[in-house]
Amino acid sequence: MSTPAPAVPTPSRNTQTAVEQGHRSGMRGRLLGRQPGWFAILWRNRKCRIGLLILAGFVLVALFAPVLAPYDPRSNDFPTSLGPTGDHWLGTTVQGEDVFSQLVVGARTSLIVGLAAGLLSTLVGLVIGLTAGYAGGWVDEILSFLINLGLVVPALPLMVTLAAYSPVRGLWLIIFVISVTGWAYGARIKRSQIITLRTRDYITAARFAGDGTARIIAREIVPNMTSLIVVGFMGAALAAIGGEAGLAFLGLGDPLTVSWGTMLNQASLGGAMITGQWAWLIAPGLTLALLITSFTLINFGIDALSNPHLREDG
Amino acid sequence: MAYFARRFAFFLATLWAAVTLNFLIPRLQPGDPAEAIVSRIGGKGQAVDPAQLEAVRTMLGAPGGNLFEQYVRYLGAVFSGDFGVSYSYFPYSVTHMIGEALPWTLVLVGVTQILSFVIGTLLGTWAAYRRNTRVDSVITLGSTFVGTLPFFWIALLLIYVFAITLRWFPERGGYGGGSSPGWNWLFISDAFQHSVLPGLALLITGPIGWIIGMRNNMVQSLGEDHARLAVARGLPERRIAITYGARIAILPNVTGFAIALGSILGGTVLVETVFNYPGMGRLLLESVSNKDFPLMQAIFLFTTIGVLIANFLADILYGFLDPRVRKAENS
Amino acid sequence: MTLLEVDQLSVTYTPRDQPAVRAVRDVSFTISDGEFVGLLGESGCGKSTLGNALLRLLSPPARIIGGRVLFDGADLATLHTRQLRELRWTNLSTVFQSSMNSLNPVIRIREQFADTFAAHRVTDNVDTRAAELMELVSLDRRVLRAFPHELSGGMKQRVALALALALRPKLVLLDEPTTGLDVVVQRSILDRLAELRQELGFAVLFISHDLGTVLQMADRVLVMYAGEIVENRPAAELRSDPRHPYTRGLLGSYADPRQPEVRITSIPGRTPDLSVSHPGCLFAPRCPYAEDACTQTHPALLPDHGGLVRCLVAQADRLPTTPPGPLTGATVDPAFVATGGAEVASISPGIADAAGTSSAGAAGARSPNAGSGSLSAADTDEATGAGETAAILVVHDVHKRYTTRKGLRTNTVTAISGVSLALHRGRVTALVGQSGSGKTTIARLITGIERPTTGEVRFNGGGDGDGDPTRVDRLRGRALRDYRRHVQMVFQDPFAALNPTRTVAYALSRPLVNYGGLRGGAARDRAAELLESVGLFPAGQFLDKLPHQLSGGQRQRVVTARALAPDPAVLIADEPISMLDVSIRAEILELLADLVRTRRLAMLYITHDLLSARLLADEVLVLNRGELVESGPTAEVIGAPRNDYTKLLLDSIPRL
Amino acid sequence: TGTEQQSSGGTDGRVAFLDYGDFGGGSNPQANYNPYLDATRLGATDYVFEQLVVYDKYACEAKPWLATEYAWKDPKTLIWTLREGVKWNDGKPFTADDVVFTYELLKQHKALDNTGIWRYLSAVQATDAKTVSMTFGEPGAAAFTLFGEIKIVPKHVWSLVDDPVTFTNPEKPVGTGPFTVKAFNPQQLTLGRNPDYWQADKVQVDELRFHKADGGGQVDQLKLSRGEYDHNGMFVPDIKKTFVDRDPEHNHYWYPPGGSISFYMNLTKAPFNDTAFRKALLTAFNRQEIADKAQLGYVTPASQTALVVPGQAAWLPSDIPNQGVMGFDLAEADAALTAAGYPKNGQGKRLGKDGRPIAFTFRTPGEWTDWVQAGKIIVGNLTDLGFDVRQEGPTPQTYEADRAAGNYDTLLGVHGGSCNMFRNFQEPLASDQSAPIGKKALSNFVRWTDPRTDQLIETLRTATEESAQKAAVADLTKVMVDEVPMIPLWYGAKWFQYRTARAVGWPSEDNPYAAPGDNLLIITNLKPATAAK
Ligand SMILES: Nc1ncnc2c1ncn2[C@@H]1O[C@H](COP(=O)(O)OP(=O)(O)OP(=O)(O)O)[C@@H](O)[C@H]1O
Ligand SMILES: Nc1ncnc2c1ncn2[C@@H]1O[C@H](COP(=O)(O)OP(=O)(O)OP(=O)(O)O)[C@@H](O)[C@H]1O
Ligand SMILES: [Mg+2]
Ligand SMILES: [Mg+2]
Repeated sequence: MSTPAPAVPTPSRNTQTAVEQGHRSGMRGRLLGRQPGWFAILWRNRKCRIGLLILAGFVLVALFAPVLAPYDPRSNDFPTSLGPTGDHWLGTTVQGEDVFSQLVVGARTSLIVGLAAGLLSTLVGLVIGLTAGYAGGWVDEILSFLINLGLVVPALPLMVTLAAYSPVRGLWLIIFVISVTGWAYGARIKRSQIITLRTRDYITAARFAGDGTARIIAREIVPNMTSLIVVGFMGAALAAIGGEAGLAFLGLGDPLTVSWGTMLNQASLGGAMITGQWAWLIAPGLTLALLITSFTLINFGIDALSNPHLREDG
Repeated sequence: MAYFARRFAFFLATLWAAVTLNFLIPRLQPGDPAEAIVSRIGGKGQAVDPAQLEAVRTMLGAPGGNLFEQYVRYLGAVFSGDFGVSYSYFPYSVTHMIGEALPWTLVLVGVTQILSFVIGTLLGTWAAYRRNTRVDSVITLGSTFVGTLPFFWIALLLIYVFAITLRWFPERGGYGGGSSPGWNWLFISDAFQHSVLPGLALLITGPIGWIIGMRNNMVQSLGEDHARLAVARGLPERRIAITYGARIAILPNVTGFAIALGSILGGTVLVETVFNYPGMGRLLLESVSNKDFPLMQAIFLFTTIGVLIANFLADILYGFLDPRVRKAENS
Repeated sequence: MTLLEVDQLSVTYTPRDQPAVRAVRDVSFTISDGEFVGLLGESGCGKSTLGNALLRLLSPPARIIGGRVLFDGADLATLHTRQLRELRWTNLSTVFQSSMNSLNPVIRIREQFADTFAAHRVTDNVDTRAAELMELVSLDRRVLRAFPHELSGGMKQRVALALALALRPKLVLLDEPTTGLDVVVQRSILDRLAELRQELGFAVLFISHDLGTVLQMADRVLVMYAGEIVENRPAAELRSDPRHPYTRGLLGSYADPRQPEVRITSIPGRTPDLSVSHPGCLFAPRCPYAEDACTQTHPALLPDHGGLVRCLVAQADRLPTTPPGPLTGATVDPAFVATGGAEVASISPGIADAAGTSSAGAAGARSPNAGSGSLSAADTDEATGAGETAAILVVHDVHKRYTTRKGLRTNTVTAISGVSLALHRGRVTALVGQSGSGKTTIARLITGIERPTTGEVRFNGGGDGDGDPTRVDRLRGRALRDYRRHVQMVFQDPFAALNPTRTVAYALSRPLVNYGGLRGGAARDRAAELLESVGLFPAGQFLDKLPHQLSGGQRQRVVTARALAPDPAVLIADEPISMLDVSIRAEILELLADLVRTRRLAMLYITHDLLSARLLADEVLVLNRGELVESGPTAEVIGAPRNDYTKLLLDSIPRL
Repeated sequence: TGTEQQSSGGTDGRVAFLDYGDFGGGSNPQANYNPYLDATRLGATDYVFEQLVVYDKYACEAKPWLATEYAWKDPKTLIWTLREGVKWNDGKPFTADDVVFTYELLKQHKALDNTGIWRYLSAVQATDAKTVSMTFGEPGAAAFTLFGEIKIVPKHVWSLVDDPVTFTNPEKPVGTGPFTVKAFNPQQLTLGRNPDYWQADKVQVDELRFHKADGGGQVDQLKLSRGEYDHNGMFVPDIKKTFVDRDPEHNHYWYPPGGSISFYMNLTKAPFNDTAFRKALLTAFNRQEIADKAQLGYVTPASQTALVVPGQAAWLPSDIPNQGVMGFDLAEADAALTAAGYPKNGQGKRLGKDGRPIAFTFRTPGEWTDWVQAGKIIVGNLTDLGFDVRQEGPTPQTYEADRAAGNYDTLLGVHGGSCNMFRNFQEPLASDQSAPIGKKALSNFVRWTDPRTDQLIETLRTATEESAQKAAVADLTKVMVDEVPMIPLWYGAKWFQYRTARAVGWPSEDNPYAAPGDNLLIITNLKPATAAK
């Protein structure tokens, strides 16, 4: 059973490390069932492993985008509407920008959107779900109503409408809009989870031990929802990445940002189909699919962490 | 009964919230509807003539009175189906425009949604029935991969391949210029031809969610004791798969399906945009890019109400389908 | 004639993430036509797995790795699916462990019968036939029109039983068919089962860990331990002359509370890890009679004293003989006591822990409250003595009504009406009653989780002990927190009462930090002391463990330690042993008794298990539908019940 | 492609039909032939209704149309002589009553008066059946282009309409024009030749088919490049490759310049309030690169004079070099800035008069990608000069609101380009079009307030003689060059693609008889391709 060891145990701290290690492996074991470390489980699942590798690739590309991109993605010093050439692997845009550089830098945008919107909507969902589930009573009634409202309000039209009402168009707007439309599902799941957790004896016991509500939520409840939160985060991030691309494709994105969605939008407007610039049109779509696929694949593993039914599926 | 009463109360409350939000959002927005209309009428870059502005404002019956009075008037108007005049289709009313776009969306998206659900449920059932076999892997993995392809991108490719290169189907629009909308065979076949590609685009990605959901639910319910007992009782495999697996597994999908059906009203912005399909989605996007607030609001309200009604009906249906629900609600 | 023959059957679980578990090992036995065979064993010993293997219902990762199952001469393992399907239910039917989930929730009961008939081409009219079956299990035929969720647990279980008998099978496999049901309901179903068997004459394999029931109902008993059959013997002989040390241990942990003398013991240690191979006897580490050979040689199941037993010592006839009549105090196998097992009735402060380490087992410190016949007098003495000291907590004429909203209508449930009781320091008051009688509600009222609709809960122990009593029913916020410094609760389910993500040290330090003002190291030291005081030592070994690394008994002790951390004056223990195996129960009971004595706690012991009430309590209150129907000193109430309801409760206990 | 021969089979050797591009009305067009509802009417109104004069918007020349002549009786009175023999397409004769009715209609329904002609007019009367006189409150010549091109509607139809503002005129709109509405569905609008048209002989096309476009998306570009349109007016990326090269013999385009797109500085803020500073920036922008890169080479750099050259070159004063188009010379700009008191510091930062580095923002609507691209070049140039410039891309609404209220440092704006010289200068420069910061300015967004400019504009407004107008315009161009209220960078292009496979006679660079959009002029000049050969 491979438990990822805490970084570099120094000999002098050996005993303590051992304890810590035991403790952590316990934590992980719990979190994921009676299992070896979470990473090991994810890694052993073949789908998930592939997903992790792809994602790692994207993260690296995004991190080193400035180094990897051969040119400034917005520099339009090149001949326009080129097909793939040695200098421009995926050709140039109608404005003479290097498509490959845009693709590389676009990875950054997608990951940032995924991360930020995922975090934001997870956070909002968590706070609202937790409050509703824990407080109960009329607070719950109101928040549940909000959650249900958030669930029935159609997301894309709302995104489009919100994007239209806002005075500025930027990546953060997109992130905001996606979070606003994406929190409800997570909130509902977290609410129902917390409702089952709330009535657990150990929560009542914590109250008998004199702990306050905030502490109970933070220390007793949230740690038990970790896998739920992670799955929720992945789902939200995935939706956000797709959402950003869709909005950008509709022309509701931030044209100053290079993203795969804006690339597709511009490829579509810029006549990539007529000029036969296949690479320009296909590349952003495929990379987008690949990134989303990686998330989906990882989700298989994460689902398996919390749902033993899925674990046997290989 | 209590269950339905509760659902109905929720329905009314949400409806009210949606209508009110719709009232408030544009009012938080700076700017003057009359000005928006004038700048639409006059075209871009034209300096606005104050006299014209005033005339339009009078014509629109620009909002007067305090917020509450406006609100009451607005509620009255909404419930009598009067959403005002569309800026981008002036002088046509919002209701008229929605009436034009709705049938297209209803047919295209409605049919594909239902088909997606049916196909997805069948495939999901099949995968669960043959779980952990090759059929299962092909269905699950295949749909996972296809499901991640960007939707609009598939649409673009479809256009390129089938409309532009092969010229099998028209590349865009809901019908051709030659036919005239109506209940004649020419028009219907024309409209059908036009709907093939957008329908296909929707059908490629549509069933995925249902497949995965159905499969996982069913694997779960087949693992439960009552299904195992059914095996012990010597029931035929098929009967178990249907009554003890699919019959239960489909329940959680019903609400999702209802929401999907309800959101038909909003159209599918991306596909309709790519295919220039004259439905609600494109109307919405257009109203957005033209800042046609009355139209935008109305479409949004429509969509929300659609989902709400569908949701409400689904809840009721669910109450019949799943005897456990009413009980659960009560406790 | 032999109906079922199991020959060297072995089942292994090979989960992806864990080592393979050999859950059933080389099991062989037979069942004859019409025979009632009981299968007894602690939780996790492989009973259900064996049952599923017989039904060919194992699903991955479980797999039969050896052996045969012959039913009526046909090898179940090699039958074709179609043949198997025909054999199922017409010959071999079952009732599962969990009544909650064994019926399809979305179709009516009638359909489930119709299903079964259709599958086996029974041409009778479904309604008539199903109605007959309903009558058979004493259910109204209207039940047929219901959905499963509209039925109570007992009704569902009856339906399951009726379903099992629908095709008049030759063998019915009952896997703990009444677990989770109320004692009274349990009794009635089992009685009905016995009658039906008389009428219909089917054979039964009855799986249970409830020793009393198995002994009462079965013709022959199989005792299972760690996947093996360790003893196979007619029921009567098993009771009078148990040959396997494990069987003896089990018998020692059970007693009939109506007996004038009651004693129980626990089996120390834990069941072995089935994923590693053990060379010797699997029970050897826990066995008081273990010899050197036992750790080397794996015993075979061999004839012995008219049955079969898997024990080297027994086979060599070196077992100490024990007086007959194992179910009274006098018959407790002294061996267990000697090795540090707890003999609860004669309280010893030492508690056997997992490692089998024993503490200063100063036996003989007589319990004031339970046990042998001579105790009834002592009981009364103590009771009167305690009666003179002022009650520390008084519940006076409390009513509790719950209002449930059903949409627009409201519904009122009276959970408690007119209950009064008093708790005294150093005394245990047992609150018994069937499920739903309001026991937990009283606990919640006392601890301030809920407020009574009318009535008072007064607490006299705040501050220095004198001054005005605290009105518990009016406390909120901080005051409630302060109150709980004095009144703590031991939760019913040790698995639910500890946060799976928090260490023992954390759980224990919270009350210390909050009530004791201790910080960091000091809190940790104190936590360690508490652990040792509940018999978990060395404490350092437990402090940093997470709940899942502890056994049920260990968890229960941690929970108890936590409740003791603020040094409370009153302890409310809500069914603290209901989830535990019989062998652990004794251990916990002893701990509780010891605490009451050493700390002069006032304790309210809530249970539906009269045996434990008999062992622990000075006084018993019987609750029925929210009303106290009988109360008095333990021996009197249990020994000579006056109220019908109390009698019913007592009658539900198998008479041996 | 070999499609040239087949389809000129119209009657009498006319072109049977031509395929045109979009016909307006949004994505789901509704029948709307109200010629005054500019944004939502369908393109057909251009061909159904006519006006008194038709401007050639390229050379800014008025051509007599429904009126054969016009004459200023005095600076405040204009007499129109109407054409004889003109009939409405329902057979009724066109008379002076119709003209008067039309102008009165706009007077009563201000909402329809898009160009605000009743700001100038005081009365319109019919002197007889063929003569109409217009009187003005003040000399009216400056507004001629506005009221001369009002579409005339039939009194016998429109007088029966309840509310002309919401009248969509959906059934067989009655007009005097060369075409009538033949069929309409939201995908296609078909116009048929009006055989009774007063100059029917000049209309050589039997049918015009307008096709609903997807707003310049891929499919339309593709159809264009496949030769499926005889004429279209949309943005096409890389037009040479995607259109012309596909059929060089027939595929052509001509993108004449429209209004100027200029660098607007908020003149109420330092350092933009310093003329020397602004002048120094004249050579700071690489206009050619903007034209070539951001605008794909479809446009030309703009003249500092605010006139559209070469079309309006006749209005230029003779002493302006290179028609007022400024070069790009960073060194010169740098020197001029330093001389004006804005030196660079050690780190290469340009310092203001207060000694601190100059930092400001530059805005374009974020959705207008070509402007955003141009903005990049502009910001690059300014950065090279040591300015600290931040580019922002708000929504068009915010951009417009901030521009009107003066809440900006610098941004891009459009002005001029019309045939009305008065408006070309009045709108961006007159102080009555301005407003204090925070209040909405009508069109003088840079807030240029200069008595001399106001006076020149006034002169232009009231001048009836062309020479006087020219003098005033010349002086105004001097203001532009010397005082630099704004810096024009490039001309917006008017998109115009055409094919000569079926019809010839399209306006082009060689034969610029009309600007794109002068539909009546173009349709009366088209000839069948075969006949021309
Ligand atoms: N799916 C599984 N994977 C791995 N091990 C399992 C699985 N199911 C059961 N086991 C193991 O098999 C052993 C026997 O389990 P089984 O359910 O047969 O016990 P039991 O005697 O019926 O217990 P109980 O009285 O609690 O029902 C246990 O040790 C258990 O841990
Ligand atoms: N929160 C509540 N709302 C409504 N009714 C309740 C609530 N809590 C308890 N009841 C009802 O009060 C009665 C007594 O319940 P309680 O939990 O006290 O029984 P109990 O004796 O502890 O039963 P068990 O042995 O099953 O734990 C039951 O009928 C129950 O349905
Ligand atoms: Mg079991
Ligand atoms: Mg209880």
